[in-house]
Amino acid sequence: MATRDPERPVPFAPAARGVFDLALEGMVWSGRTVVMAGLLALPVVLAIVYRLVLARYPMVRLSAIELYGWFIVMYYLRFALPLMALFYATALIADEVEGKTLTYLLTRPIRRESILAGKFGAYVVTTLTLALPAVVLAFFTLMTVRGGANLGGAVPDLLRDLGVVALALFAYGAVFTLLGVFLKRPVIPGLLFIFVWELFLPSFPGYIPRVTLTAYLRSLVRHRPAQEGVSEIFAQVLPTALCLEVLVGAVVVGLAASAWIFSTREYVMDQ
Amino acid sequence: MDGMAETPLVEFRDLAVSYGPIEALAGVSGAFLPGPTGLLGPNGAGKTTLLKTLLGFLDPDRGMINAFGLDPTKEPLGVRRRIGYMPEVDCHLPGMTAAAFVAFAGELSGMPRDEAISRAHEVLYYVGLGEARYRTVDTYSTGMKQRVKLAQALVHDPDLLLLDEPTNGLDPAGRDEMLALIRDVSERRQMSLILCSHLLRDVEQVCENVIVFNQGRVAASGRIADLTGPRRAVYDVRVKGDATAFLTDLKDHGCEWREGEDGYRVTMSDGAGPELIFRTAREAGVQVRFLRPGAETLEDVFLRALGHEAES
Amino acid sequence: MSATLEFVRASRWYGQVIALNDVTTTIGPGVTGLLGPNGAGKSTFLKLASGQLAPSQGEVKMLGRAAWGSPELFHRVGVCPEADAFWEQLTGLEFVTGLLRLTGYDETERRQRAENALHEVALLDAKDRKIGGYSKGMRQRVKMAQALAHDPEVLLLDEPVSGMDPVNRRRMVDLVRRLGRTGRTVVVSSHILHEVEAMTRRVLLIHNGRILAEGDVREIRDLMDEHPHTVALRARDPRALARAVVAMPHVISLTFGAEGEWVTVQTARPDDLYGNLAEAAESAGVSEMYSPDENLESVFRYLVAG
Amino acid sequence: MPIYEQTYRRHEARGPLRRVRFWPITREALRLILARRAFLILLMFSWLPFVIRVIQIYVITRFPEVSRILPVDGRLFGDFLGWQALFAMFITIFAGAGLVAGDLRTGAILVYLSRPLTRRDYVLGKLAVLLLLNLFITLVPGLVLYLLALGLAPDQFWKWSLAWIGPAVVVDSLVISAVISVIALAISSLSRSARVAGIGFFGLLMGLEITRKTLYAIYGRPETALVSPLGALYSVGVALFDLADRALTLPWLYAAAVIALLSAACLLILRSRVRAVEIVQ
Repeated sequence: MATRDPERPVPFAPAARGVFDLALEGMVWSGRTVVMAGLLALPVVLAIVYRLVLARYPMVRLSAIELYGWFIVMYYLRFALPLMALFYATALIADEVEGKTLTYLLTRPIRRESILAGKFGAYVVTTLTLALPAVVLAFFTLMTVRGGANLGGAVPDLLRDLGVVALALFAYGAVFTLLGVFLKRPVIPGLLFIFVWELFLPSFPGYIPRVTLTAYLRSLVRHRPAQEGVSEIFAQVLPTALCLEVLVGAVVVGLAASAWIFSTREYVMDQ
Repeated sequence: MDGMAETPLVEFRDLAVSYGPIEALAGVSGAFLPGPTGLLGPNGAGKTTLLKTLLGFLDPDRGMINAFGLDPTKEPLGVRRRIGYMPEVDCHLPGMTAAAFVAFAGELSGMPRDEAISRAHEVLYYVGLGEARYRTVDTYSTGMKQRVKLAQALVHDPDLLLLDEPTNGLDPAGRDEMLALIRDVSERRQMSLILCSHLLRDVEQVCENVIVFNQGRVAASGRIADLTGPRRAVYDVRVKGDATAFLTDLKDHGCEWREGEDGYRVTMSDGAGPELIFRTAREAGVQVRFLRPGAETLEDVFLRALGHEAES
Repeated sequence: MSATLEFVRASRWYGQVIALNDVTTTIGPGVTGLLGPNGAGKSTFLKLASGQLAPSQGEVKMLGRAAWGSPELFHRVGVCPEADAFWEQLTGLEFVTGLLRLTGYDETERRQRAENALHEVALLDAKDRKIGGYSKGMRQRVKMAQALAHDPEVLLLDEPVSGMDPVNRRRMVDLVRRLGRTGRTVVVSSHILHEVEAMTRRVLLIHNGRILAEGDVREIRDLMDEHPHTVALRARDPRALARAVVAMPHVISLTFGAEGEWVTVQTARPDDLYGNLAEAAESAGVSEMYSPDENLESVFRYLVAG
Repeated sequence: MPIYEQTYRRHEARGPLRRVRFWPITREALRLILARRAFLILLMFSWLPFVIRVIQIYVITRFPEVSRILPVDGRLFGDFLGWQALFAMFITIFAGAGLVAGDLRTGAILVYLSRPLTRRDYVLGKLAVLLLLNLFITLVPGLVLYLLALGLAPDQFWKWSLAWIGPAVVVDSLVISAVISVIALAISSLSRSARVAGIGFFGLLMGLEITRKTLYAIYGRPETALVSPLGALYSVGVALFDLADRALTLPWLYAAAVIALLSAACLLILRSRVRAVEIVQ
């Protein structure tokens, strides 16, 4: 490592890496991660039940591939990933403020951007190591049903889904990081965002779905599970290029805004 | 408070209480007589555990405890009704004004609402928070929060007050006023209390009897006067001017000295009186500004009882 | 005495509450005691000095650079916050090495420095235990360890000994005095007067966000001496004592206590009274003498009353 | 030495302990939560569906033929209460996440438990807060809607065959309010941070709800509703108002059993978590 230069703050990368390790330690081994792992593993359990029961109760209305598609769109993209992002990302800074441990980081020779970067890095690593294996497990559990003839063909689907899952975690992560840095009590607004904004608006006609992340994420995935009622009629599919542009844009803008707010805000931790 | 044998308010014999694997109290016995009693010991010595067992929060592993003749594990409500508890932790309810909070505490103690409200105002005036009683407790300074905690312990006029580190985090002015308040509650209002603290001077200023705890055992107990009776004449001295010559002269005269809480603690050589101090001061050219016969303070009792370097 | 820390007409308010009001002072090497009741502005003063807050008005300079917005200062500044807050699942060693990493040290040097710091605060044997299991005194000491592990020139300590029992308090007082003697600039805030007096002579009295008095404690006490003092004395022969005292020029009044042993004297020039009281005290057998106006607490209360 | 007036008298009244010991807890908590503007806004929005339904009933009375498309019968109330359940979740989380978690974190629980109060009083007091708030957005609008319907459209409503709707509204509202309140309180007691409790509550309820939908999508059997508390709640609604939702039409006894089991589990959690001393393992 370069020798320490007392005239300038510690360079961005090593500082972020230091915050990353500290944050990862606290984030991964907390009891909450067990809860989140449970949340992500639920589809795998259902997939296993589906396989076992299939032998004795074959009249199922969803084939294995359809069920897998249902999980990706209905479970992961619209529920588990946003909730996990809300759970971790709003707390990146809020936990340190509430626990009054932020002072230790603010009194180190590092720029505040590297604190946020280190924390967001820890968020990404934690959530990816939890989410990706769950999706892969669900995929293989379902795809190996009835001799797995079509397994080879479906793998590109899996890779695409893993990409979209990662993108979703980044996008929702950036949005909720911003929410966590901006609002004192980000949870209720976050829940309203997930269970009202992202749940209902994507099924509206016209341009309205474009203000939600779900519409873009859903368009990137090739699965089109049967949705009930009205949302069936208006489900739009947006061009892939546009979706990638918007999602990556959301990540960049979200993180930049969070970094700016975090760097200029004073944290008064009264006694 | 004459010395005739009064029935103790609280009695405990061979009491052992543990939190999971940690044995907080390892068989302690003792009693709290009416009037003020000190409960002394370093942080984590088991003082708070005893208070919480008394309130029926913890079930003892073995041994007996009773308050006002009731067993807290069997009749916690009966015991708690007659106890006012001032916990060590901040325990106000966010968003509530002091008046509303203290009245609420009164109601929780079984008082009818309007009686609780009028009592709350009366008690808040008594603890000196008269003007600030309509502000929310979050805006209070640490000193004022301590007084609100005392008020919520007093509002239902208990027979026994449990004060857990009442002067914690207070500045000198705040500490003196809180201790004056506690002395007033105990002397003028005839309310018995247990003052649980690790600050020695506080206990000295309020209580006659003390029980010293350490690592879950009773290290010493009895009247403070007996525990700290002076063996050799000891004086607390403060001088104005350069004290080094004065101190070395004292050593030559066979006295020992060490740095005390406020000034030097001089242990006189046998037979020597305070005149030696004045004479040595005059010869060393310093002014004696403060002289007080310092009985062995509780700190000495404390250290001796704990075997000196107890890691706390 | 080069100024390590400089406040130039610095003020700070939160909404309408003025926390620090037009403060100008300079602090150099050695230990400086920051003294004031709770809520007087001590914490705000330290937060401005450590760049955690920007002044609403005026300037706060640390080592020649604006404190706010210059993170590089923390290579040379160590801060011990007041809150009892930790990452409970880390061990003492992990806590200090983790923070040293954010100060730019590499693996080996981090571990070495962390162990030295833990040794300095007598926590080396507890280095592998989780902070969650530490006692109050040990937590306060590991907080000090992270502040001094990178050998900073400046140390800002916010109530380092509050809530500690005598054994730990004395250990911390000695540590601060040792740090002060090595030429570092140490600012210690506290509301417990005799602790600060034990650590240093140089004191900054702060109240309602303003600097009330500044300088050597004795200077402040001498300032006190220009004002009338009442002195209470208990003597074997109070009448003899009274006869001697009455002859002194600046005695204003003299009263006898109810039980007869006590004599209370009020004097315009306390220095004179104490100066030539020694013979009379010796012959009259004075065994107790105190004056409510005599300790730092009274200095404080007197100046605060204003 | 500060001088204190002699107003402080020893308070002699030692009346018997009031029977209803928990009420002050409820009253004060309500007073505090209703003082928060954001909460009042949320409460206002929760009454939006009520306004829509009133318009619907009014339109039907003016243009009777409309009632063929939008019939005014049990289904109107069933759907209405279904929507209110979602609002109830947000209201409950806003008010309830910190109800117990906050006390456990700040140690304020000592204020309660050092008093002549049992842990049961404490739980009842806190539960009543959520129950009343939820009933305010389910039972109250539901009954008002029913009376309004009777008043505005007596010809269609004043029929013996529709007389069961009133009691059905009461039962459904009580079930929704009670279940959501007790689950939220139990989850609030499981954590020391209101944030975690809030997210945990939604994660659990919505997660199980999606599981139910998945299982139904696969097996098409209504019994799958028993997997999710919300599913059980909706099934009760479907049964009471015979709504046309095949995924949730199952004998109401099963749903009632699941709900009873769930509530008992929550009360057990509360009993073990609400204590004055943190048992440190």
